[in-house]
Amino acid sequence: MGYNPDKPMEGRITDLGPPHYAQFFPPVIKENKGKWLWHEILQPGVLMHKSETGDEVYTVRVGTARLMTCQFVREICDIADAHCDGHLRFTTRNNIEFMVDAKDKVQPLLDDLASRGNKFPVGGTGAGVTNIVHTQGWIHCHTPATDASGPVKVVMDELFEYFTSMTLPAQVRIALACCLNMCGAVHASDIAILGIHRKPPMIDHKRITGVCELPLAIASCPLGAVKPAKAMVDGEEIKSVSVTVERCMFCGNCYTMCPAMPMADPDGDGIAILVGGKVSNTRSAPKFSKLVIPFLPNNTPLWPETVEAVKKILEAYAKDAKKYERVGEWAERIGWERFFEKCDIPFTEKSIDDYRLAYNTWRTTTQFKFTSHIK
Amino acid sequence: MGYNPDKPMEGRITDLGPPHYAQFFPPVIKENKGKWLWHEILQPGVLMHKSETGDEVYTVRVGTARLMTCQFVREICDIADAHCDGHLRFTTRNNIEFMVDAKDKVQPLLDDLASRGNKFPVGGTGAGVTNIVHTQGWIHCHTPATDASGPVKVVMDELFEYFTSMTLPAQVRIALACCLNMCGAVHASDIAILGIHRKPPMIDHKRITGVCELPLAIASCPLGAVKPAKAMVDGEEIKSVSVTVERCMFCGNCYTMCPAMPMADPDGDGIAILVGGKVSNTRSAPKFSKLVIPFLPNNTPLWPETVEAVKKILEAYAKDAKKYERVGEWAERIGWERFFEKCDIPFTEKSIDDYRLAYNTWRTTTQFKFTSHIK
Amino acid sequence: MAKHETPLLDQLEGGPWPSFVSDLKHQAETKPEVYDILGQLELSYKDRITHWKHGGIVGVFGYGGGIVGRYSDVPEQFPGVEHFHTIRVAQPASKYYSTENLRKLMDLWEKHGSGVTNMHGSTGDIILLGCRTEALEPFFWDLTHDMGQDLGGSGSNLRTPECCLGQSRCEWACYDTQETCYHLTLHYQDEIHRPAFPYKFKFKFSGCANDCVAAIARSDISVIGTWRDEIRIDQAAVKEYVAGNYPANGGSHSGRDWGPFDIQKEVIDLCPTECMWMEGDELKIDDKECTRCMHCINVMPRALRPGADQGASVLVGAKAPILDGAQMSTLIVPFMKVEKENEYEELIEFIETVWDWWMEVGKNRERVGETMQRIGLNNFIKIMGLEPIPQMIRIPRENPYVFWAEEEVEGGFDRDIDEFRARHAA
Amino acid sequence: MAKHETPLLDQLEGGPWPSFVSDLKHQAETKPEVYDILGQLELSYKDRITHWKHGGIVGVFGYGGGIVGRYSDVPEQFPGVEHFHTIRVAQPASKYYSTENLRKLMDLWEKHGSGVTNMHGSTGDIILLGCRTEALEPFFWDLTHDMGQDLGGSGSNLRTPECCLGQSRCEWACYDTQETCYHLTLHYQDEIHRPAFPYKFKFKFSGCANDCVAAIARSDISVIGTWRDEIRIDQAAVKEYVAGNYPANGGSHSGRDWGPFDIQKEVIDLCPTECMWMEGDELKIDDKECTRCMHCINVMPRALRPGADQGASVLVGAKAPILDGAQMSTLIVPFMKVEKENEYEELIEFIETVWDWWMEVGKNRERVGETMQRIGLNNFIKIMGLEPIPQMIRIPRENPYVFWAEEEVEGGFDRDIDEFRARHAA
Amino acid sequence: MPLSDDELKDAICEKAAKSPKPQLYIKDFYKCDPDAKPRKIKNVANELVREGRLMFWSSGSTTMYADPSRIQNEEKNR
Ligand code: SRM
Ligand code: SRM
Ligand code: SRM
Ligand code: SRM
Ligand code: SF4
Ligand code: SF4
Ligand code: SF4
Ligand code: SF4
Ligand code: SF4
Ligand code: SF4
Ligand code: SF4
Ligand code: SF4
Repeated sequence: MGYNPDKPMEGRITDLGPPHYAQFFPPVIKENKGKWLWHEILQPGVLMHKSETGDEVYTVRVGTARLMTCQFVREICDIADAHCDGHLRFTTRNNIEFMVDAKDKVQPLLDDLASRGNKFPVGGTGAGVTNIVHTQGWIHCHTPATDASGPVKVVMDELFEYFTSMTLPAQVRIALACCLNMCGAVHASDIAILGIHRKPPMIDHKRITGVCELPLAIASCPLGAVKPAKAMVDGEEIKSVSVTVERCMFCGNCYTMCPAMPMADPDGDGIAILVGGKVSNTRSAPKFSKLVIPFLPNNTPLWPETVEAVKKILEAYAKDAKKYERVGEWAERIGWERFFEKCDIPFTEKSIDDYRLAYNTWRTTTQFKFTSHIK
Repeated sequence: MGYNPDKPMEGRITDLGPPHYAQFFPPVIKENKGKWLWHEILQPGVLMHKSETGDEVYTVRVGTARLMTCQFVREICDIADAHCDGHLRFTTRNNIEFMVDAKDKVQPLLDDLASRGNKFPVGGTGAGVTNIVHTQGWIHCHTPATDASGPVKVVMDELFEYFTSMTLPAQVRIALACCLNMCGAVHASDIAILGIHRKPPMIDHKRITGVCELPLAIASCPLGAVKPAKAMVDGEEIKSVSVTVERCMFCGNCYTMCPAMPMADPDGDGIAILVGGKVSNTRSAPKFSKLVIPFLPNNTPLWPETVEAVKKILEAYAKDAKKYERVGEWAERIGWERFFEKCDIPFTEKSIDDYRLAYNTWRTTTQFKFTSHIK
Repeated sequence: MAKHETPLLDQLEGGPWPSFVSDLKHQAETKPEVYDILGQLELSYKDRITHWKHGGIVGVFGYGGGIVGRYSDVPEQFPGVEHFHTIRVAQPASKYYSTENLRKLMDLWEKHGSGVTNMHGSTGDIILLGCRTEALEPFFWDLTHDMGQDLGGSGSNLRTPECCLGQSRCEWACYDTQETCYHLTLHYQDEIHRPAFPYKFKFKFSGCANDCVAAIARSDISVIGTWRDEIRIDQAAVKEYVAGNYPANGGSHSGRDWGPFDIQKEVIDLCPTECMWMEGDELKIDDKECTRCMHCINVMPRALRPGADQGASVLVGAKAPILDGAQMSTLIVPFMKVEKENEYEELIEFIETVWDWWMEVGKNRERVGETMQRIGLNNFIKIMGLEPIPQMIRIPRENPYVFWAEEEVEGGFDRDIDEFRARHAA
Repeated sequence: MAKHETPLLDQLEGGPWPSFVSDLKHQAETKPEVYDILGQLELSYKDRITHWKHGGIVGVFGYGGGIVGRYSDVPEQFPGVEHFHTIRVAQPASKYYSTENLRKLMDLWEKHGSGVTNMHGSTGDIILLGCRTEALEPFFWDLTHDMGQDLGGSGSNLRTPECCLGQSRCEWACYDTQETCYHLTLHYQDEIHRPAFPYKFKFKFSGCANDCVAAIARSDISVIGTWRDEIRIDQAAVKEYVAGNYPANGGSHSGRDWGPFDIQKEVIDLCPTECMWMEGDELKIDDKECTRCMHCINVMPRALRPGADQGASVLVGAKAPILDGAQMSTLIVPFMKVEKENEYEELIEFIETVWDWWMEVGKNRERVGETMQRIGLNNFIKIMGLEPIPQMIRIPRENPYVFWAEEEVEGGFDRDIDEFRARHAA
Repeated sequence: MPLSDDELKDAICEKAAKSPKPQLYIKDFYKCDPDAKPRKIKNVANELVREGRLMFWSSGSTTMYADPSRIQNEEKNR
């Protein structure tokens, strides 16, 4: 049996929801849920959790590209079958976790993983760089200003040693989003790679009537840059819209609401770098990321400028920050003027807020440092 | 000769500006300007400054009501003539400073001051309460929601021991303004006493035509609560305005612009208490004061509720804060929830910002303390 | 579908990090349409621009969420990706799998779709990338009938809820994030599958303030574990840490020589509330000043544990920047018991109070955090039937612009100007 | 004018703080109109409301500032205060007086006015409270002719500038606040006396970051002293402090027993930049990390002094809350030499650049800080002809909403949709 | 008086058929019965989808309802 297009409603099942998680627990997890006492990271990528029952679970964390094929998932399953009684999990940052219930099962697992080329890097724990939370990019989305999988690959290639080691002052969370929608946590990451548009939308007058509701397109613009307008299409006057380009801040919301307003452009699009966000409530409150490099070009396929920028920030931080200090905590301690200097990032007016609530970001104290910015 | 109303322009002099300050310097100041090395507060209200020339100047600081008569100023002059070679100064907070150039001249000066009743209290230095910066109130202004001189007198009477001693964790700057215009530094004071209106303006349709430009009155309202309207005056329809009372936040700007919109009211008006502001850039950046008690009545002539509120806050602070910690620094360290508890101030929704930029004041972290507020 | 030249993408096959290009190429050997994925992506790399059209109507019958429509803008060149819709399959809470389940799902996806996935999407779903319109219903049939699984959310729906792994493998979880997530996901199947709201709505559940699922930054309702009694201290273990016998921060920093462990510098001085101190070799905590930030517990996991009277803080309103700027969630209920015993009654009541109001007053495409901003926190608190408490704010207001209601003011707002003028000449 | 009963005010004659009521009563004995001041104030205390009318047009010929008109709304009861205008007399910089000067002024004021003053107004002027309209010109004549003094500012004028006492009696002043204040006051007499601006404009000058004239909170242009070399340390004096021989903070805390001085706790740990430490018994400062907050210098005035290469930071835009909320001044020029030698050329140029722009684009009743907010800091920086530097901001922007100018973007903004569609099917 | 389910269904269908906008947000249907709670409107609209009298349209981020004859159909536009 299967779907019968002639009787679509017959035998239809809906609203099942996800399967109950517990059926997928490895036995050691099932038996010790809620009983864990403490944990230790034995080596980069290998965690041990101790239960009050005396049980131990050893977790091996493995980086992935997130974009993966059925073939690849089957290979993961092969590994889990061979070592983990057919169980595994994915983390909230797209790593795989293979769990075993005894220490002596760890090394065979690690050896197996290592034997498979660059497919299963072990790491991503503790004071290092873990996987980059990211989005679709050119592989699937309609609004990206950059690719996702490609930049992630080249950045992780470059930062690989930080994935497989724990030498940083604290965990560093990198995220990438391919447009201002920021699917993910770019707005609250230690280092964020953000696709940005820099050209206002075009208007496809020929298509707009069919695909767009003009009032929605007009209302979509937070700055009121989209206005009703007339246009000539094939000699006929039609209702359309126009964009006041000086008011456009390239947010892309008009395109989201109206397919006849495409924005993407090979030269206009590129990457901005934001830093200093965090999510956890440890020590300091969660923080938003701050824009420090306004634009880097989409130099495919290796995005060298982006790779270099991320690396430079990471290494300046690694060198200078105190133990436990997240990137944002470090920048605040040393002062943002010093941050720009230490990271060797030219300061531009683009880092000065001019959106709503901007006054709150101005410096209303005499406290500042004499950096190279003061001539 | 003098002013001749028949020839007003004859012999007229303008734009002289203030006299040059240096002519009023006591000799020891004149000779040592720019040469001072260090200072010490010898006792509350008595400062000694040491010059690199070896000279010393002894300053005796005396509190005043600020509102003072010619008679009173002459009495000050008598003292300065007797002890200070005919020189004196006023501070930026309305205290008088008598300066002498030798230590042995201090005690006779202090004795003289003490002999004059409660007129010349010595103090206001160091970690204490100095004079209250304040405004006109009912003695002169047209927009006050409370008096100035009266509340200052009763609060200073109550806090007098803190004026004449240096027992607080840090300096505590109190300010009073009789309306939201905040003439002074209420918006940046450790403790601020603020006159507030709570009734929307009345509209004097009979007068409005003559005294008001309606467009200005309408434009004056930051919330757009003032609208054009018609009114009947003596059977005739005239152009006037109306106020949407639900939108009014009692800022008084309409009355500033239009005398036909009086706001003051015996029951509506009263006092709000704000705390935690500071001006100096020491340790932490300057801070705005925060509203913690939204309303206390104008119970003339002794404003007992206001006096009690200020004293309670001051004493909770005195008891709990660390050395050097200003009121706002203390509140931030212990957390505002704890501040309300320690000061025994009921928390009301009025302390929750709902003006522009308000989101910035919301608590966007899981960090909080379990105080009595959590039931 | 034939192979395309991919000189640009080929450069992404080297390097130590797993290569999605190599993986796709491998899959293409058995699923030739994947050559067109590679081909179109190569074209994007050449043109430096996306080649996908704006999404549109596709879905399975009766569902308003779970599928995102996608078409190629160069379908002639790459017919294999002409239709390339994504399917969001609801993931099991915290993403544990049996290989059996995963293999079955992969078989199904190879059968109906492109054979390419994201494990997982940013919201947490299993993302199946690339399906033709006509294959959607058959896939859905098999997913429900053969696997007993279902789609997740998209559009103006409740989105698939997500949680940290919580008690399943973490010693710090203050409530059962998985069970809560599962329960609410099932409870709100209708809201997940059928648009009910002015805009998207997200739940995320973290077991403690470390917030491993980034709830405070990414979810309209963020439920984050905490406790209200005392941090449990094992003083013997404290001594071991001080002696350097246990690695600080569970070994997180072991890759670098940071010198010997210094409890004063690494724990006490970094406590944001300054509520810790040593008394001899005993660590003391003034728990009533502690804001449960987790730092000390993170650093000394064998010595310190969250208190035993556990629950969660509930925060509301996080979102990405579109339109008016990003928001973190705001603390609304400092402490709530989150328990299966009463079927999460309190939490459900809270959620539905939010929804009932937001469905009514939220504007189209206005996230709940933006609606909160628009009406003000005070009004939101009133709507929620809560008392205003200082825990909801970071600082009291800095402006004097208080709105007073007429009934709060003696004598009300109405006054007689003539009477006033009798006492005050104009 | 006769005495009035003042039972309410009489209650303000006790207590240790000087009583303005007693003082007024005393003055009334020789200036009977002061009885009416007391009388009307008593009525206000009874009615709990002001009895002054909205101010009105009064002034001296050719001046648009310096006088604030005021009339009683109960003139029949209190004819002595029927007219009760204030006169703002420009104070000498930092308010030093000779008794000769003060006595003369008092004589003049008793002759022409009520005999009541504020020493001083919140902006810094000598405030003479209560003058009849017809006495204004005669008073002004005498003030200018007999005393060589002048009025201060009011209205949409430059307001009377004000300064801390600076080098005259303070060891920390990094420039001559008095001379600067005096010079600019004379330089801008026209702006002080004749309305030139959309709204009021204030200058205040503090010699260091302690900001004893509250410039950063109260002035449209705040000039605050600082230095750019190293804090001058006298290590011998440091030792005296450590030994407890010199009182901490110049004796400010001597009224309470805070225990022995602890340089670590009281100085080093409170330094906001953590740039201080002890090396043996020497105090070390990493001056390039110091933000010159003054704390350490305040605490150890005999050991530490500001650096020798001195100047000022210039900040712009402070104001009280009307209308859109209070503002502190924003750092615009981190360091400027402020010197009489070149007649304050740099500062004057700065001021006039601000004015030229603000007089053009500022709306009526819009303070310069509000105009800055309206056009954005970036535009303001451009208008000032300055380079954007991170010292101007507290934090970089948290939103991604950058405005790009067409010329910054390769290929500009104009694109051809048909060409686009040729490569991207709709 | 709130409308009955059937009355509400008809009101919603009529709105979907006649509104100048071919595709509507759920909120646009609220006016069909001002007395009904939003959830009720939603449930009825979804019922109409099941009955085939309305269809969903989604951009991925936002979902709308439309009369099947008026819906913007990418498949057909191609
Ligand atoms: C597996 C995972 C949860 C899951 O459900 O999948 C997880 C697991 C653990 N986290 Fe986490 N965290 C996980 C995502 C996160 C996130 C979310 C994110 O990054 O998107 C955060 C918030 C990030 C942020 O603040 O920006 C997060 C902030 C923390 C922290 C706080 C660190 C800090 O000082 O700010 C800790 C405590 C620590 O590491 O000391 C922590 C600690 C832990 C512990 C030690 C908890 C435990 O006792 O088992 C786990 C191993 C830590 C490690 O990897 O070093 N976990 N953790 C996630 C692994 C992601 C990955 O594959 O790399
Ligand atoms: C006389 C006066 C300047 C003047 O031109 O008149 C002055 C004089 C001194 N101030 Fe001040 N300050 C004066 C108003 C201010 C103000 C302005 C105000 O209060 O409106 C402030 C900013 C207040 C604020 O931050 O809210 C101010 C913040 C300071 C500070 C910073 C303290 C802090 O930690 O925040 C110091 C340093 C200290 O006291 O350690 C200071 C230090 C000093 C020193 C020690 C400077 C010196 O070396 O001579 C002077 C004596 C201090 C004392 O009274 O204990 N002065 N001082 C003002 C006296 C006002 C009065 O009569 O009470
Ligand atoms: C697939 C996914 C990215 C990914 O590669 O993982 C995704 C993809 C899209 N997101 Fe997202 N969002 C995805 C998680 C998120 C997240 C993260 C999260 O949920 O934790 C966010 C930030 C959190 C939040 O909700 O604020 C997010 C914030 C947005 C926004 C901005 C919303 C805002 O209020 O600021 C949009 C724009 C919109 O709704 O119009 C958006 C819109 C979109 C659309 C539907 C594009 C659009 O303009 O309509 C994308 C469809 C891409 C495609 O071709 O499939 N997506 N989106 C994620 C969903 C997968 C899943 O179900 O697991
Ligand atoms: C006399 C004085 C108060 C005092 O008792 O000392 C005063 C009195 C008035 N101020 Fe003020 N202001 C006085 C210093 C201030 C200060 C303090 C300062 O200059 O350092 C401020 C806060 C700083 C600032 O400028 O922002 C101040 C902020 C205001 C405001 C609010 C301005 C704003 O932008 O927020 C107004 C309202 C207005 O301009 O419409 C105002 C308006 C007024 C008016 C003219 C009333 C009005 O609505 O038109 C008051 C006249 C009272 C009267 O009857 O004489 N006054 N005013 C001060 C001037 C004396 C002097 O020249 O020395
Ligand atoms: S971030 Fe933008 S471009 Fe990337 S997947 Fe999300 S919506 Fe699409
Ligand atoms: S991109 Fe954003 S700012 Fe620009 S026109 Fe479109 S909606 Fe408006
Ligand atoms: S604060 Fe208000 S009432 Fe008081 S003097 Fe200033 S303007 Fe007048
Ligand atoms: S008091 Fe303020 S808010 Fe109220 S009507 Fe007048 S201007 Fe508007
Ligand atoms: S959020 Fe807390 S409970 Fe959940 S996995 Fe992270 S550390 Fe553990
Ligand atoms: S949890 Fe945080 S606040 Fe509480 S004691 Fe530990 S470090 Fe301090
Ligand atoms: S501001 Fe600085 S220089 Fe001026 S008096 Fe105060 S401490 Fe001295
Ligand atoms: S002036 Fe302030 S920042 Fe500089 S060393 Fe002293 S305490 Fe530290």
